[in-house]
Amino acid sequence: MPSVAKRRLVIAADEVESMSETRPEELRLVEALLFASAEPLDEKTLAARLPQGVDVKTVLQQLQAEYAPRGVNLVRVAGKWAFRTASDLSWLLTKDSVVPRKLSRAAIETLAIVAYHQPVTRAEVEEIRGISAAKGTLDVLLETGWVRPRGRRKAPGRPVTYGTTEAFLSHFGLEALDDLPGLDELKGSGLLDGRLPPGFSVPTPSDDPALRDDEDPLEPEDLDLGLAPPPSRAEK
Amino acid sequence: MPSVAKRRLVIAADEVESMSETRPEELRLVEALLFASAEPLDEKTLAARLPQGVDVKTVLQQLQAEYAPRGVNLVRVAGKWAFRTASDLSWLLTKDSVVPRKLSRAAIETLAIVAYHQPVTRAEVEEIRGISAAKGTLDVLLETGWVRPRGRRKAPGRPVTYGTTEAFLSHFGLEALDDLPGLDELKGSGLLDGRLPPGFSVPTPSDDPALRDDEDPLEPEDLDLGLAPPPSRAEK
Amino acid sequence: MIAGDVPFEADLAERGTDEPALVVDVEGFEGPLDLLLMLARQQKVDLAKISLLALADQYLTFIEEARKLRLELAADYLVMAAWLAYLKSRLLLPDAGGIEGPSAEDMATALAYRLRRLEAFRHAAERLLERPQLGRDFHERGDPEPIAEIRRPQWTATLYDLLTAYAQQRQNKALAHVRFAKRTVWSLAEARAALERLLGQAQDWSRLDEYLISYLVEPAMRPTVFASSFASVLELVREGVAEIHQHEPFAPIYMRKRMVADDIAGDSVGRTGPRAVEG
Repeated sequence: MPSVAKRRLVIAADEVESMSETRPEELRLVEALLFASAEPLDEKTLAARLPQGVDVKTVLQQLQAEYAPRGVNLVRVAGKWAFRTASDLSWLLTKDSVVPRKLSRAAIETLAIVAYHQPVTRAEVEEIRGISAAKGTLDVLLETGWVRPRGRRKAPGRPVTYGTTEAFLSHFGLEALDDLPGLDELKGSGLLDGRLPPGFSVPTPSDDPALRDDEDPLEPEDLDLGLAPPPSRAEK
Repeated sequence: MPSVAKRRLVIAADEVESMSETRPEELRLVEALLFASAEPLDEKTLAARLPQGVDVKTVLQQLQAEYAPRGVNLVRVAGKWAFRTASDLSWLLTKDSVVPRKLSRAAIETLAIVAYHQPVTRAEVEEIRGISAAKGTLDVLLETGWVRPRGRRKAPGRPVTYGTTEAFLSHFGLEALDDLPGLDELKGSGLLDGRLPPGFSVPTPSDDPALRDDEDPLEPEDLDLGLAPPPSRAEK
Repeated sequence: MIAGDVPFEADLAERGTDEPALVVDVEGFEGPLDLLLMLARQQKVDLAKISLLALADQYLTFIEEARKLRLELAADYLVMAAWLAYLKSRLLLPDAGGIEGPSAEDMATALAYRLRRLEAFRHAAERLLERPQLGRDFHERGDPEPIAEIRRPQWTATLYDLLTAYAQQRQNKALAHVRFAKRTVWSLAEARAALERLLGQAQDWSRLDEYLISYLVEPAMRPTVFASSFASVLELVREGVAEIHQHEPFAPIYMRKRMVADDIAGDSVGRTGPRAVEG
């Protein structure tokens, strides 16, 4: 075994030498920035920290290819870039795992409805689940940081609309909402377009922070308080 | 540039391919363990988390060699191992931020005297102010970039003369230094009251960079050092 | 959940009602749709092909059972029961016509749609949770290196600050009364009195400096003590009370009491010299 390892070491050293000759400095810089950062970085942020004229996209592609076979991969998360341990090594890292808070079935279902159906109001979640008990469940999801209030539906009572966050994408390793598993099936089944019953005219989920035509922005007090619709407005 | 980058990308992809064939799995494991760990790991700890029979020392040596030319290096910290940003890239991990700060009363007063009476030495500022100025006050003003040393007075001790800069004009929204109000304007605006002794005057300020007859140019070392008069000259 | 996964429709018909056929845990259900979905699954057919009539029956039977067991049922379950009972009656009755609103067929389709939709979201939720998750299956850098912030002050001041500062300083200076700082001095009289006291003790040549030393309280007093003392000594010499001696310029000055003329010394005691104030 040691002799094999030694031989491998020699091979690796050769590779390293040839690499250091051809490997452009930009790769080192982007590598260092992404390794050091506690959060995913977008291309704009990276470009701002790098010398002018660096083609960030190309550098990232190259890094991604370099790291693909490694124990640490460069992945795209919510349109940003981050290093993550390869997910096939989860067995190795169970000791480092933080036991994620076990979500109730209700919370998981609600999360899925918010994710696949956003922007969505509490009433719509309740309608889909056929049960009127979503308030506490939504609070739990807001607490995880995966779900956020995003606006108010332009409808009687001006209910708050909910959507998912970047932290949601990051937690589930999704590059974008389009990568939600089974989204195409769900779309194809017509279950998202809501021909029946009326009231659902949301063909694709979107966490685009830009409000839809049927959404109003949240008021500042919404973020402090319990997100109940302001009484004055609700009465209208 | 794009074509060069593309070519590099191809090279890198080839390297990756050849590497993935020869690169032993142990490297991936140690890489992932060290990346995910919140603190440096020693060889014993690593060995305990790896499959039996892995030669941790060799793997670490190989990883260290692989990462040596990269933006992230594998380093030994107090007998333990950790990934760290390459030390030549520490500049990447700093960020400038600007904090607004108000000038002290003493600094504003000194600045005002410099503006109206330039070129002026520190002793002259003190005489006009009737207070011996703290050395720090002028340092702060130099730091603002609003005041600059402009020469040395042809007088015993060869004291440095100070004047204002263009940055001073632009900060205070002045087109030229003689836009500063004169005696009549100061009186007219009520900033000076009428009970002034006869002969009281306010100079017409000028920041003409040309040295006056009683000024010598600064020597190069004045700009580096603390602007103290060079001892050899001061003794003359 | 229902213990034992019992196809209770069949069982119930055979069993006595006093003997509970089911252990009902209604708490385990996420609402009436969830219950319906579970019942539909027991038909083991595609949701699109289930018999809604049979499903409605199962649901109503379940609710009946639960009520017999005096289980508290949430309003949602009862509303659904009422709706299903209505749907059932509409499905069983031949279309009477003239009834407003959606047809029984539409209502059944709507229910089937809702069941399918809930099931689809359930499935999506499962697939979402099957994904590798951050902190469990893959990890971020355990020890990120923080970006050091270099804080640079941006100095601010207004033109108004500048002008008021200038005007006030100039004005205060111009209008200030000319006042001389009070200086601490040792008057000649004080010096003389002190020296006369000292001379009484010193019969031998002594250094003037040594007499002065006890007065050198602080460096600032040095010149005035020295000057006043020297002037007083000269006066004492002139009066014949003391003698002084210096063997070369800038050398220490020695003094002693003059031995011979006691009368003159006596005269001079208590005399006050001119008060000279050092400027």
